Amino acid sequence: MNSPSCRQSAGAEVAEVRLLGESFSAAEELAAFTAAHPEAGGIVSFLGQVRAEGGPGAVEALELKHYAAMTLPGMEALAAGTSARWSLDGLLIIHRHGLMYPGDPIVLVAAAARHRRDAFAAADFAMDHLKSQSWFWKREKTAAGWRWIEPRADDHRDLARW
Amino acid sequence: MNSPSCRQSAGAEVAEVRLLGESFSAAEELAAFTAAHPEAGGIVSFLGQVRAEGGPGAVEALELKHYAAMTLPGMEALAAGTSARWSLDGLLIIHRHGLMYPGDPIVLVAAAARHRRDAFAAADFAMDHLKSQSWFWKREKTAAGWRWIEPRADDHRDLARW
Amino acid sequence: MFLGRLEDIAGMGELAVNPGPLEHVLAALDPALAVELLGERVRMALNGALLGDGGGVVLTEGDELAFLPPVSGG
Amino acid sequence: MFLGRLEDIAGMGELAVNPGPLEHVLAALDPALAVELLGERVRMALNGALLGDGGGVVLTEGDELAFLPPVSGG
Repeated sequence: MNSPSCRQSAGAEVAEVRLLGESFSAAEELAAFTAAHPEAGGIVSFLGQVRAEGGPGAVEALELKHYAAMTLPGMEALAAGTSARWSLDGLLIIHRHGLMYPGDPIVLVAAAARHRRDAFAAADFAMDHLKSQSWFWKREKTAAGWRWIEPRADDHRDLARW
Repeated sequence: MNSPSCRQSAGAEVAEVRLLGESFSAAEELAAFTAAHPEAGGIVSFLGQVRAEGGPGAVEALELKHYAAMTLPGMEALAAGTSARWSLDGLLIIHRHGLMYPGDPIVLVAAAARHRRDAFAAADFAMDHLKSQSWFWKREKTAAGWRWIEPRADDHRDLARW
Repeated sequence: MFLGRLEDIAGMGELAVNPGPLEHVLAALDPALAVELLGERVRMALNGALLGDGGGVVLTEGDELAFLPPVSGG
Repeated sequence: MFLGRLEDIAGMGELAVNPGPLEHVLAALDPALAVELLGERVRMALNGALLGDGGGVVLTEGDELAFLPPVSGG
């Protein structure tokens, strides 16, 4: 999987897609995105992070594997589809791969739009499809060791909403 | 309207509500909120800002008036209702009053939850009700002078969703 | 208290009035302002609590009566 | 290419194979692994493009065949 750790989406004006092998600051990314879209009245963001939990079942680390030939192209297709479906000033999708620890950001989606409803719907749609249709495989490390995570029934319900 | 420019909601553990007379940094507030909720898997935020537009109809300034006896209590009631309706780890509502300029943040709503769907729904619900049911009166300054903004039909449609 | 655009119409944000029944208070105001205050989309609140209608309301010393036009859209 | 949990089952992330029809490629693998790869929830992709089924696929020099188990939930 000899992908570059950071690659910018080409050809899409509204959407920016990044697949990162190293941690990022969600606050800084969102501040930059907001500053880049002064014409947008509203910005909706979703940040997914590795949960910091206590107890014996607590996740100590999480690893996301991807497939270079398909994962970023899939994210770019999703971004293009989302941008085409709603009236957006901007769309940002950042996703980590590799090893992560509690508190680390996993995914940041932000949608800027003139109308609030478009921004909410676009971020929600992008997240539902990112989680279920992009090519990431996840394993979690707990006190019991590493374990691969299988798909959840919820994901299929989420997709049935659209 | 001799309200303090910043007051913390009392009695609500999950929700934090602030009505501010001066500008704030949405990025810093969101970073602090995120850091305060390491147990949440997902955080959804909405940021509303004064649109920076060009042209003769461009808004040069915006003023929000509130009524101290009702506005903050109304926001607190909304926060409590939102927290009760969804399973949240945290809810933040910050709203400006007073004079604002293009690029200034007006409102920041953030919802932290274990499940993504709860966070999206809570932020969306809070925004729909904040815009329509909280006691703010808005006037905008363009090249033609100051003008009071009347309610929009959209707001009623938004509320009919819930 | 006159909120929102009513402040501009009244020419002031608040006005001290003599205690008494609501009808007496309104009758003492400028008639053009009173008409605006009684518009069907204007709500009233007494000491921060919304009133259904003004029937039977009597202001006593220290009460704050607010006239609230519709709030502004997004 | 073996993705996700298939990497653990295969004991490696990728494996160079001789070109030829897909059936020949699979027949040359460890039988327990081949059974997993042909599981009904495992998709195949040739050079980054998903395949409907493996029927008629012939690998040529330089082709990359990937076995993709279901992606993980949230």
